[in-house]
Amino acid sequence: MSYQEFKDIFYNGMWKQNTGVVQLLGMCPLLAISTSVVNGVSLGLATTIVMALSGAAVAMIRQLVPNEARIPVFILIIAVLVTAIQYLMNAYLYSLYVVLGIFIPLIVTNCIVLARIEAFAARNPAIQSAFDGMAMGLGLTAVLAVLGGLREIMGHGTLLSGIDLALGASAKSLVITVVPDYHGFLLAILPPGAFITLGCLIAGKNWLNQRAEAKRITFTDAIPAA
Amino acid sequence: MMTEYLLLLLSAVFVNNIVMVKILGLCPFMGVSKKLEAAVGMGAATTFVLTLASGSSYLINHYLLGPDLAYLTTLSFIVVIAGIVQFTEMVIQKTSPELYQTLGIYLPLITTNCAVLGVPLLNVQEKHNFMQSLIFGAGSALGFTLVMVLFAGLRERMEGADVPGIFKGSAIAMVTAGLMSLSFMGFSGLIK
Amino acid sequence: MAFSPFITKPSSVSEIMLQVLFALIPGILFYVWFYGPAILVSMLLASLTALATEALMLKLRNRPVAPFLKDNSALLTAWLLALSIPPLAPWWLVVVGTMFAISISKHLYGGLGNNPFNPAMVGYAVLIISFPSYMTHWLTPDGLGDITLGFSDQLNYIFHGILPGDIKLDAVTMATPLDTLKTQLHMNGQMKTILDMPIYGHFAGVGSEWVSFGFLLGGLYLFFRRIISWHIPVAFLVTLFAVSGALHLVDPSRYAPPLFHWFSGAAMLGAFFILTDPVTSPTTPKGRMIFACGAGLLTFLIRVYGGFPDGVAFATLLMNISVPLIDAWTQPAVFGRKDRS
Amino acid sequence: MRKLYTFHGGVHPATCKTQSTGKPIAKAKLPSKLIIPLHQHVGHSARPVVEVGERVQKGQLIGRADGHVSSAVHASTSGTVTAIDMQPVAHPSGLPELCITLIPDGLEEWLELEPIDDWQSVPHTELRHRLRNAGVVGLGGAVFPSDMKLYAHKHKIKTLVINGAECEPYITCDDLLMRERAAEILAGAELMRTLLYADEVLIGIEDNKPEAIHAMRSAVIAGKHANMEIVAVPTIYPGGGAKQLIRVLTGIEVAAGVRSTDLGVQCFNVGTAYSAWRAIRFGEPLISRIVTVTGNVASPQNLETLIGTPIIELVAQAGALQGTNGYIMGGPMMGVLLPSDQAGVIKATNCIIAASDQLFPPPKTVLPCIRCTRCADVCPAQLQPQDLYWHARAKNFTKAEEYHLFDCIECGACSYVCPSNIPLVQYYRFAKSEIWAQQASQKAANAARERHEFRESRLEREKREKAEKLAAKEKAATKSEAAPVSDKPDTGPVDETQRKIQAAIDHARAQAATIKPKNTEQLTPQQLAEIADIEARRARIREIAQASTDTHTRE
Amino acid sequence: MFSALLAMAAIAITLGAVLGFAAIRFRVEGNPLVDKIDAVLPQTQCGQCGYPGCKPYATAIAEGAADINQCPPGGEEGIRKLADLLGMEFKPFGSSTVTKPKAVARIDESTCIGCTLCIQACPVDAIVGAAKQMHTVIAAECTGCELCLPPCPVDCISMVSIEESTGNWKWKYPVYALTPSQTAAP
Amino acid sequence: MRRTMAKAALLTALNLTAFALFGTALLAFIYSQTHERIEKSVEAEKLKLISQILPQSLYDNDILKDTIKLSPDPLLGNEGETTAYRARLHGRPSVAVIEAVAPDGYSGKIYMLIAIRENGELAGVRVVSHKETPGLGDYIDIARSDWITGFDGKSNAQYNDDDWKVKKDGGKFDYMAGATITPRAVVKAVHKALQYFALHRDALFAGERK
Ligand SMILES: Cc1cc2nc3c(=O)[nH]c(=O)nc-3n(C[C@H](O)[C@H](O)[C@H](O)COP(=O)(O)O)c2cc1C
Ligand SMILES: Cc1cc2nc3c(=O)[nH]c(=O)nc-3n(C[C@H](O)[C@H](O)[C@H](O)COP(=O)(O)O)c2cc1C
Ligand SMILES: Cc1cc2nc3c(=O)[nH]c(=O)nc-3n(C[C@H](O)[C@H](O)[C@H](O)COP(=O)(O)O)c2cc1C
Ligand SMILES: Cc1cc2nc3c(=O)[nH]c(=O)nc-3n(C[C@H](O)[C@H](O)[C@H](O)CO)c2cc1C
Ligand code: SF4
Ligand code: SF4
Ligand code: SF4
Ligand code: SF4
Ligand code: FES
Repeated sequence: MSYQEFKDIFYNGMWKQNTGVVQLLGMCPLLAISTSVVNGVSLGLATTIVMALSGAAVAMIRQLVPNEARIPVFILIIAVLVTAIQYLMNAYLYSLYVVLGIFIPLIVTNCIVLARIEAFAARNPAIQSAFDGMAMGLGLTAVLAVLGGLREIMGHGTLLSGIDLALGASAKSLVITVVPDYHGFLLAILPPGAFITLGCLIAGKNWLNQRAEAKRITFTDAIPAA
Repeated sequence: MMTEYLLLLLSAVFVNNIVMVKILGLCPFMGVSKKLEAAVGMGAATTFVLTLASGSSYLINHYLLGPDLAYLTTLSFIVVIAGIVQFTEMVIQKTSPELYQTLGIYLPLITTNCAVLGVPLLNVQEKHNFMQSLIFGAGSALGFTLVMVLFAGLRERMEGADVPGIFKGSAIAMVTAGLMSLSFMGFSGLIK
Repeated sequence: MAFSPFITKPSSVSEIMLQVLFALIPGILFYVWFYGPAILVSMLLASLTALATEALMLKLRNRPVAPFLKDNSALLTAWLLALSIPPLAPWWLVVVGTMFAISISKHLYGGLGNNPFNPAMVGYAVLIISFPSYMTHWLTPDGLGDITLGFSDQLNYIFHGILPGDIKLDAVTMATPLDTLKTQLHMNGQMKTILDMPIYGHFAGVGSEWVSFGFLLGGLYLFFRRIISWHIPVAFLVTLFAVSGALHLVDPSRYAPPLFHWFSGAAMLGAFFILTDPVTSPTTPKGRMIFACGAGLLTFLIRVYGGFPDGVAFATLLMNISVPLIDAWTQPAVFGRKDRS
Repeated sequence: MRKLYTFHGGVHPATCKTQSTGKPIAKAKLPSKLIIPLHQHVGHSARPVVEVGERVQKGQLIGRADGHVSSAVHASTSGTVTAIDMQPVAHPSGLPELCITLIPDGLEEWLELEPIDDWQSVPHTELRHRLRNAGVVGLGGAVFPSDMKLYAHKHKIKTLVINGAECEPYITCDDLLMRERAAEILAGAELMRTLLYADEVLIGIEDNKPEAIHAMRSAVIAGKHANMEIVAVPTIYPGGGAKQLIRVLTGIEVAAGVRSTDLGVQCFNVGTAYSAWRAIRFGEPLISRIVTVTGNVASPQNLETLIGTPIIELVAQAGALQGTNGYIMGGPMMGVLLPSDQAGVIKATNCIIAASDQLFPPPKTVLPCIRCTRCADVCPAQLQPQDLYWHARAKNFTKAEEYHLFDCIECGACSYVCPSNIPLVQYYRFAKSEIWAQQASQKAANAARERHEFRESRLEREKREKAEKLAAKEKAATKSEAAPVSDKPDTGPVDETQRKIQAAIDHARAQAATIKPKNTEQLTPQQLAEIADIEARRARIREIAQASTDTHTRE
Repeated sequence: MFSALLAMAAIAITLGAVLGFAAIRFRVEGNPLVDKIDAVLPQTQCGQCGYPGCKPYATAIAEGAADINQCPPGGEEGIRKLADLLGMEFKPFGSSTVTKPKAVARIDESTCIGCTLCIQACPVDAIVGAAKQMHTVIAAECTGCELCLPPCPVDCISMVSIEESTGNWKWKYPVYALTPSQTAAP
Repeated sequence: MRRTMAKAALLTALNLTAFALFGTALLAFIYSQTHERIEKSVEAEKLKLISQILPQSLYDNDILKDTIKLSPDPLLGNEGETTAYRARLHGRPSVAVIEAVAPDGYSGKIYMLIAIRENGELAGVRVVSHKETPGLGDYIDIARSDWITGFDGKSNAQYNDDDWKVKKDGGKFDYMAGATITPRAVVKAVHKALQYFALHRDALFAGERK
């Protein structure tokens, strides 16, 4: 697998086909859990792991599955992986599990995992599939982080609250109070706020794309006709 | 008894609407709501799957798994649901090719429509009996269909609106979903 | 002058909006009479914010600013929002609500005429969900409370959050009559004893029944000027009356009389000024009736069983969602197609 | 009193009619030239039948009706044809059309006409034929060939409605016509009644024209017309729309796409009735009409104008004033702003308004639709103009059609009341013409698909046949090889080559044969006509070519 | 452990059986969608979409192998119709696509040698004529696909664009000065 | 090759079964390896919550083992059986930790853990879960404010029935203006729990210790 191929897959996952703001898949956890940066990033990373592993697993066994049993088998693989990860974390990484615990089972039904498997892993070799899963997962994580950050600032006026749960009590000092004496704009952390903020993020991406497009055009226009 | 069931149904449709309040099932909600007909079709398909899934998952949980095998709940539910969806997909492809095409990638994704797994899991969590499970499943699906159809109506109208360029398409749809969910907060507290 | 018709009837959007603003005045006068001038401050604040936000959004959207600022619709949104916020609300509350209403719920959809949701009510809903405690502290009508705030004290509270001396906020504010009724019923109070409380007047709250009466007058003016049609106010008020009346007959100790519902909260304002917003309500006569009946029913349900003190705003928003479908399904028969389609 | 019905909506713009009713109808001066378009009616354009330089008489046929729906065009006066070319016409597009330019010789020398004294005894088909050849078309605005509207099965039609409503502001041509020539209008109505086998004739006139009503009533009595009634209808725009007038008079609603004759009514304009009568009784073709010249002119009045009179010359007669910035053909509600003041008056020209900023202020700022539904309140077609606008603006034509775009009669009442000053009708016209264009291209696509599929199947068949033939031949060949056919074995190779050559020739012939019939089977009449045309051209070319070679050989 | 295996095996066997059965029972032959798509395409048969004709392109769309924005003769309206039919988002033409104004072929009659090659090339039989005789394009039936241009040995065929006349004139989208971008709207 | 229906069904079934069995086996294995550790973690978590309202100095027994099931009682507001934990110091009963439900919160039930000393004094109260309005009614949650610690040390002996109300209604308990329904519900529920304790004190501590 060439460097370029890696780069394409990565760019695809992080920006061009970003699950959160372009494909609009896997939105339920995205909207439900992005109430703070820590929550968002934690879920994003957990999803990334599952996506990478399931991509690889499916790519390896895809030839063995008849068409009509395709979806059940794929989903079965995801479910097994997720449940296994959930139990393992619960047992051996308990403190992290407390933060992520409720989110992990949700990954099973995150559309994006199956969507990616169907669209990519079912047609590509294992390494690429694993990498694609990872890129897509990281793209999602990025959106989750931004969304979580925005909602946390607007809703509570803080950033990184709850980080102590993930990194231990000593991390408590990392919590940033962005706006002191903040009244708290509850809407931002409620479902409507989640939708509206994501809507604005999508618009933001459109804006960046538009700007890039405009730049590209003026650039090529500037080249004198040979 | 009857009132209790009725309240459960109404609560599932309006007060605890699966999409607007519980934030489940968003991908098809966003993806298949551009056209009214597609929204109705997706709603119908989901209602069928969700009701069936609620019933069968209750049976599996109650008679096959029991408390000892609780760790298989997710696994067995999702496999059964995937099977039901695959079956539905084949039937739709045969009987209504247009619907099949419109529902596109969302049809197999009913499997991962979080709502379809979420509702059976909620049934287990709330310790619903068989009848309650069915009603809750059907109610959630009806609520899903309802908001889908309303949302599709809004989106069709918005096609003609002078929406700022960068908000055209999914961005404004998101904002609309947000304002819908804001409105649905008005139901809160109606049925506790 | 390129296309026919080459003549037009003299009328304009800005004049229509102006008439509606004008029609609000009786209600506002009663408001000032009973609660003092604080509401005027909110209205001014909201108006300035609305105009500024409108201008900013128009600039961002690359649209001409002047003709739209002159259409008065932003002012109307501002006034209606200000009227539904407690007059003593801190200044930033008014500003946040108005900005949200104008920018998100109006201009993201393309501004005047394009928004599916009633901007003022979106503003109200956002505020009551985000800042419920500020949104439930209403001024006590003059003469009812122990203390009455002067204008400068009111200003001081609105802009600095300071009350004179050791007066507590609770001393000059109260829950609205609707809210109080609900709280008391929650505590197993009896309807009769509750309605005998000093805050209640002939039909509803001492002050608010007059304010509602003022809005009723203004609404009738709008009707006679043909700015609104009768369908929405009548269907809304009749539904509210019928449902509340029926339940009041069944159990007078738990359900308030229908006139109470008419003259408390935002019922009159809603019937004539909010639900009638042409942009966000159906356009067909039948559709308007369905829309308003639905809103009446929802208002009653939310008031009596729901989690919010008043249901008008949420009922409006919920019915706004269904407007496109209502419109589509109530298309009147076209000339010559009466029995065919 | 007859029971009158009402229709939904309608508006009451200022009528502005008194300016031009003060004077009787005058004859317009003979213009310096006449520009007569060959396409003044709905349907196919007429075919020119004169040549440049030809002298024509007044009333002479200069354009023959061509096709099923078409109408004839005549010389409005005697003179010389100086051009047959593309000229600006009274059409909103400003695009030129084929026109015949005629320089009058001032003699007004009539062609010999063929009057009919006793039209009752003439067969109906003959009457209709005469109307067609006289170029009689609807003068109420639609310019539909009248002979086509005058066809009905016996006892199918109950009511003939004659439209004298004239609801548009400014226009008074029908008013004056009714005041001055009532008897002839009624005679025309009688003729139409006969052709349609209709029972009653109802003549609707808006109650703001008491003189016309009086004149017409007197004429009914004087002419002893039975079962014919002059009905004063309320003044409301667009009460003169055929559908609206029919509704008011009979209660019948004619939807778009429905023929009114199927519901037992037919409607004609008073001017049409008058012209039809002149055409049958006196054999006069339609070469002039009454035109109201009003607006920013010194003496607004009605002029009996020859078809083809340049607008600018017509207005000059009413006294052109300073400040005129355009000419509207028709009324202010439905008329079109003429792109050129050089264009000639056509049969549809009922009124010319010289526009100025005082009369018609420039359009006001257009704001978005606020869904106030004032437009829906006044729409006589009971449409939801705001929805039509919403979809037309978004170019969502399917939706616009679903909301009955084609029931819109483009009356402009909606735009008139819109507080946002939206040019609503303009959007509807845009949407309609887009949809028509789409339908046309869809039709073309379907035809293309059919022909393509036909061709594919034909190629398939040919391939198969060829393969079969080849197989048969091979079979024959093997057979012949097996049997000792030849008694001259030495000539074998020669024979073989010859056979091969022959086969190639055969093959080529066969191929030519398959090509030849290609595209000459199953042709439509139009195609045949086109081919005939082409063949004629070829024959001519061949002749010329032949002639040149002939001369060469002779030398 | 054993009961777990048993339970899952039971579920899997039942489901698998049902699915396998359904796969055969509800097998779909052909794709009726192709005709629906084909009906929307302009039938120019020009091959600009990269497929040898409209039907093959329709098939490719139905199979998901082709995008909906590849047919220039169909115009944006065509894409919009396809998007509607398939429930997809409208997608403008790529920057490399050029849409030309509608045109028809015309044979210069004095140059034509009657070789019949153009007849064989025309996909919709819009050219008439016999061998060694002059050929003519029936303008009303010509789709403007330009397929007849290359085979002509004497280059006698040219494309003439269809000019606007009062017959095919269309009312323009209303433009008014005040809200410029509205006129540029959808 | 045309597959027969039966054959297809069988094939699919076998395939699915194979994967299902493999997955199940994997899960079962992981489960068997982890469930003991997990149970321990869960108990530790519960202990952490209880220890917030139950000072370490007051007990020396394994309270998670020393439990008793309480059947539904209007005074507790519970609908099903709940668990009470019993703390003992040197073998003598010291504190009972009981679960109580306030049914009339602003938006639903409020679940609480109430620790009551053997003498009827409150050792502490915590809200375990609630659906009160964030930013308004949620000040009962220790994460938002320490309002709930106001119950520490209160008892029925100290306050009479009229004192068990929020100050606005003439009682002794604080509240936040604009949200009195929530504290009313909590105060009422705590008051009732104390009454329950008074009635069932002996039964609560009865039974063998483990
Ligand atoms: C959407 C909306 C909600 C309102 N909510 C209430 C409310 O909950 N209760 C109420 O009495 N007044 C409410 N009002 C304000 C009333 O219109 C009026 O201003 C009020 O009756 C003032 O008197 P009060 O403080 O005695 O209620 C609301 C207004 C609007 C527009
Ligand atoms: C809005 C509208 C108004 C019209 N007003 C008149 C009118 O006032 N007088 C009239 O004769 N025709 C009027 N017409 C034309 C009639 O609809 C109809 O075409 C005509 O009466 C038929 O007669 P004809 O074939 O003789 O023209 C109007 C049409 C429309 C759409
Ligand atoms: C959206 C909303 C949410 C509310 N949530 C709560 C709540 O969670 N707890 C509460 O006690 N009151 C809540 N209230 C306030 C009550 O409606 C009521 O006004 C208040 O409890 C009466 O308190 P007071 O007597 O201090 O005025 C809420 C009000 C609104 C509008
Ligand atoms: C009768 C009438 C009622 C209106 N009601 C409202 C309203 O309730 N809320 C609001 O924001 N604007 C209202 N408007 C103003 C305007 O229609 C509104 O701002 C649009 O929704 C903006 O697009 C009203 C206008 C009229 C004419
Ligand atoms: S009159 Fe104008 S503003 Fe009013 S609904 Fe009709 S189009 Fe819209
Ligand atoms: S122009 Fe059309 S839509 Fe407008 S009022 Fe007339 S008929 Fe109705
Ligand atoms: S580009 Fe369009 S018209 Fe041409 S062949 Fe392809 S589908 Fe047909
Ligand atoms: S004549 Fe030429 S351009 Fe026209 S359809 Fe035939 S091949 Fe195409
Ligand atoms: S993540 Fe919930 S439906 Fe896709």
